[in-house]
Amino acid sequence: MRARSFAIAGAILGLYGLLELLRQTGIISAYWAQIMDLSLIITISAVGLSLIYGFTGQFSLGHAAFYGVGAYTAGFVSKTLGAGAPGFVLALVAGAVAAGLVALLIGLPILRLRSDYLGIATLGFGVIIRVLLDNSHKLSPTLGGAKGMMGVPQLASFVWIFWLAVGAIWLAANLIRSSYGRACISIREDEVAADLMGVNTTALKTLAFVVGGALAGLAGALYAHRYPFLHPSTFDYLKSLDVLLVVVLGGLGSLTGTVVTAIGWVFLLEWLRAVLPSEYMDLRGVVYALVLIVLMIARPQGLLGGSSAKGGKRRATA
Amino acid sequence: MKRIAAGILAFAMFAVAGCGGAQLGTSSGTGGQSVKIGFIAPLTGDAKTYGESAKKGFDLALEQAGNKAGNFTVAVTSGDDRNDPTEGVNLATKMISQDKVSAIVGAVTSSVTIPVSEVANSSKIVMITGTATAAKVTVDDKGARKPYAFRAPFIDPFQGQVAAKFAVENLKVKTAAILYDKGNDYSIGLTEEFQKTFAAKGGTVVASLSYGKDDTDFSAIVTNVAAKKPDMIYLPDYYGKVSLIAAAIKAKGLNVPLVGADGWDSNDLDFAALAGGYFTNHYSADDPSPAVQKFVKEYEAKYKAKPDAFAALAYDATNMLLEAIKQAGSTDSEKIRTALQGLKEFPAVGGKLSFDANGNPIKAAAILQVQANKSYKFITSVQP
Amino acid sequence: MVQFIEQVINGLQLGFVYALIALGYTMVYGIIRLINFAHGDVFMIGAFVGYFGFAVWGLPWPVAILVSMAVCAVVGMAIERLAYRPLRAKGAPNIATLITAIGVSLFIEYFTSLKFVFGPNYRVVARPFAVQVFHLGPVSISSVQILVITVVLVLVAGLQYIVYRTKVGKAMRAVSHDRDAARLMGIDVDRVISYTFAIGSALAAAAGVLFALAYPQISPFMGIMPGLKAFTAAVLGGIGSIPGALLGAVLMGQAETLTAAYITTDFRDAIAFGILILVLLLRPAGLLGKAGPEKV
Amino acid sequence: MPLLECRNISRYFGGLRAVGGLNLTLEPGELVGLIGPNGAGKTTVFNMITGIFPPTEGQVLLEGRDLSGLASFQVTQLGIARTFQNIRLYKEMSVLDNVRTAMHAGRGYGLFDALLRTRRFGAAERRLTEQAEALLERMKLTARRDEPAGSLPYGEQRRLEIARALATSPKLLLLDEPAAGMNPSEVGELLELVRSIQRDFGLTILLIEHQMSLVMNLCQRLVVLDFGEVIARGTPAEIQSDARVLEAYLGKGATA
Repeated sequence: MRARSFAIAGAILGLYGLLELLRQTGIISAYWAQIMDLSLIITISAVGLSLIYGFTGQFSLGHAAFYGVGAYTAGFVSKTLGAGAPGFVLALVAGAVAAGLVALLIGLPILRLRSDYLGIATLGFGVIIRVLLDNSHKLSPTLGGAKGMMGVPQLASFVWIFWLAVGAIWLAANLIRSSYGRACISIREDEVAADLMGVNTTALKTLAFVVGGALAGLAGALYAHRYPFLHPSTFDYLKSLDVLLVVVLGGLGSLTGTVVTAIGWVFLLEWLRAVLPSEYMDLRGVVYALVLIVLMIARPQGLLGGSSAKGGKRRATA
Repeated sequence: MKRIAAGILAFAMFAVAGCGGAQLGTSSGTGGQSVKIGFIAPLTGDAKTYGESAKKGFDLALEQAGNKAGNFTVAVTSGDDRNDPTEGVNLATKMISQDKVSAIVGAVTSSVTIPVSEVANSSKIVMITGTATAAKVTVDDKGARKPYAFRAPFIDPFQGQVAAKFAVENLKVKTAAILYDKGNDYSIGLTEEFQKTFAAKGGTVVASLSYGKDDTDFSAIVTNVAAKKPDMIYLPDYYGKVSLIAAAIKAKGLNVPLVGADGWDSNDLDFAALAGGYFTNHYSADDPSPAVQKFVKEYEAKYKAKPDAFAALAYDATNMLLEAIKQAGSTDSEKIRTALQGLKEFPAVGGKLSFDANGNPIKAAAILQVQANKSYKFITSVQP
Repeated sequence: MVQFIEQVINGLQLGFVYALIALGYTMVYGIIRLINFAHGDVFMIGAFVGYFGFAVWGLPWPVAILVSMAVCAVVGMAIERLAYRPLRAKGAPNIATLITAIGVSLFIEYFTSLKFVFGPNYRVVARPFAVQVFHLGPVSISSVQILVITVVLVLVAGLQYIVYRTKVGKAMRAVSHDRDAARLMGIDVDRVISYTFAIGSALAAAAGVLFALAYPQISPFMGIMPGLKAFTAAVLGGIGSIPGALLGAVLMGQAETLTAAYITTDFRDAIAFGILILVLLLRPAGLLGKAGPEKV
Repeated sequence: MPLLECRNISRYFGGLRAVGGLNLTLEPGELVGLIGPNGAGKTTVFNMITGIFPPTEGQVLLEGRDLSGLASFQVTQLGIARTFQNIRLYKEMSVLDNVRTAMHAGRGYGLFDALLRTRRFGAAERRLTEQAEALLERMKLTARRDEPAGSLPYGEQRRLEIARALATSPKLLLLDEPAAGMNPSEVGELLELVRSIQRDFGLTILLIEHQMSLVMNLCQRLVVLDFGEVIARGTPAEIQSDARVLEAYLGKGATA
């Protein structure tokens, strides 16, 4: 067990070293470096939704709102404190904490709702956050409102993004492979039964929602320091569907699936940009929708997800 | 084991994707006598129609120039930003680092053009937008010029000032109501400036009401406006929304002059509802200047449709860039920048253009009146 | 006071359009417990077909409404048949069907915005009649408002007749009450569900045409917001309940118009969805709905 | 002190009375059967005791402590576990994880131990896994340890439900029709199993069952419900000869 952990850690360190080398030498261009960073940012956010929906079964259509709260909070903190590593770290923490707090405030009341109603309530929450971002300049002119926010120092380098993504995945994996994770999955499987087996379902649903929201907030905070302009449209409720699609495609209850799909998804879109003639660009949306429908009808458990029970094959005494 | 395999697959995919892209990147380079230009516009998504118009203007300008800028053959790489700031950054980064463009024309909307200008400016690549009117396209957060960012349209504040001046001096109105989109920086920018200038000239804004980008029912705010009995209504928004609001105003039986901005300039405007309304624009198709006549005639011949403001401005932006490359005689971005900044009285559709210290054009605004027969009548020209 | 009455009439016009959309949501939810996300897009198709009817093919507007209703009835049945029924046959979980519905919604939006379908542009709708403004004392009311309110009342009366006086209606009520029992009684459940989609979609189509007449501009993405707000109205009134949908829609119309008129327009959508979340939390069964305990 | 005391509990669903004025006392170590025709309100009694649908009137006390106002998971943590008439396992989870999940309340580590994989986490997880494996061994499910619960045959699913309930370390075990759908030989095995777990875990058991052979052989005492009310109490022998019970069953033509 221990040997395997070291092997994985070594492999990740090696991968980082290789990628960093390729980036520094320019073999990976600034463009692909940017896409790589974006894919990792999306991964962090998708891992958050995977915890909320994939593992705990709480259907959320408002994930982009947490992403936005994280981005704006971090941007505000960073802009106020000015460039510098301490300010940056503080901004990242603030972004994650703010999104987590919002998740707590909204989650406590609405997580009582079941499946489809919860989806609609979170969608409504997403619309509300979008409207608030549009009017955010009334709170502080720094936030810019509908005019958008610029001037956030671009401090999120690859070393930050890579290791924070690894850290987020590691924490999520640890959470899932613990009694907390099993309790979350039991809620997804049968909430009433979980309750009757002594699982405090409200607390665990809220936990998953807060951790998932905080991860989205962290992703947003990184985005704010990697992309020079924040605009409410980036955090529109329709963007929540993108993350949902990643989690569903990756397979509900499969963390590996989520990570692979998130990275693959971002690269696939860029690849399509290169190969698809512009007159067929319009078809992208149609294909996207068809993939979702056909997938749901043919393989509701997701493209890569099998039965999540396969996790039981591992000894938990890692 | 399966999980480990999947994990390795993920990382492998990641690395391969990165390197695969890298190969593409190194293979592209600049040829001897050619110059690469990037074009960024929303070709899909909610701003698609603006992007398509801009692309038509861009294409026409290149075609007229025979795909040449001076002695250089122009190679174009264009991309769709879906009106998404994230995509805009990705695209600009791609064009600069991968395609090695010398300059970028675009983007179309301000929310994408601002981040694109940030990327272009920090990479020292010239960028000129045809249509983005937000002040922060060419200046940074603290108001300092981004030296590599230029634009062809006048900025939001100017149009707002002109409209207010025209309303007070020519229409002789005393009170005005404003309806604007609270989620649209263009609409907000115009509103703020109109309000300021209108008040400074002795007018009173009796109502300033906002709506959202998805709103279609304006009966409530129009009823409120009607109760205030304004002498005129200012509608600083794009043609889609303006058409709906004008229809609601008409249904309410409210009969006062409507005034707007260049966003009205489109074939899809509701001419019946807006007939008699005035708006500020970059040019008038009736203008006898050769630049305007050449543009309008050839545009109609090529696309079998009348040009709108997006097409005209993208056309101007492209022409100015081509001229700057020609004068610079180089594909070096720094030299192009110097040449562009130094352009004097360039004969464009929008008038004889020069750039001010902030990369904004110094030009006059035309006031046009909407006619029921789907055309515009030139009323007057207002100098800055 | 005069202004207030006019605002209430504005709200009625909006609320009545929402009501027609909300009825479709509530009927479908009542019968298969699905939030049919694509319903707002059927409404959009209805608006386009109606527009083609009176503006392009030159039909009289009442005929255009009927044609649009017929087309959308078929569209609604097709959506149910192709996308939802396979999932139902598999016994897929609720959420899988909901995600499919989101997919169908996106598909319709992107597909219809292709150039050879409706195209991405806004279209300005030229009304087939001149708008007249009537003055009842100091209060002004437009012919469009009268038209919308009248047509909606007629259609709701028709629906009431179908649901309570016809065989199809009885079967619908039976399936909605207990699907398995209805099947045992020899009711062809799939066919009844199909009819429900047809009727709901036809009403949405009528709403679409009226919407296009009242707010004369149509585009492939026009269905999203009215759809969500009508859904909110259905939840507010008590989803599954037809009178509830009407009540909820009228209240939504008033809430939206009156906040826009007297409080703020900045937070219009936020207020609509704030209401939704509050209703879900405080009275999930809605104003006229009945709550039932979950079977353990 | 009795282990469980139901004092005059009633439950209404929208004006309809499911159970009315039920009194029930269980002494530690008892094995009591709750029988009655379909729809008599037996499962409702379980639901009231476990707090899913708290009694509309009356109180439930566990070892003298009033359970009113407690959530189901709290009731479970105080020592009441149950199985379900229509099996409610976590179908996608492995057999082992089904059992380990029920030990969540006694996991012995906190969130940060889990997130950071502390030493305490490792030790506690090892302990949980060993305990769960012991339970599986006891229920003859060891061979199925890593299979998804949903793939098990019916009889094994029933046994897994009992294993899962035992994993919550209950004092009182509520079994809701554990023999439903079993063949006679399986019922015989179940009878032995229930007896042995009662003895080994020192449990008090309340059992709903339709299989009369099981009830009569297993229970020391029976309570008969009809239309939400107790119509008879007594030893199996007394109940078998009770006229009202016969009428309740035979009068309705239900199978006994």
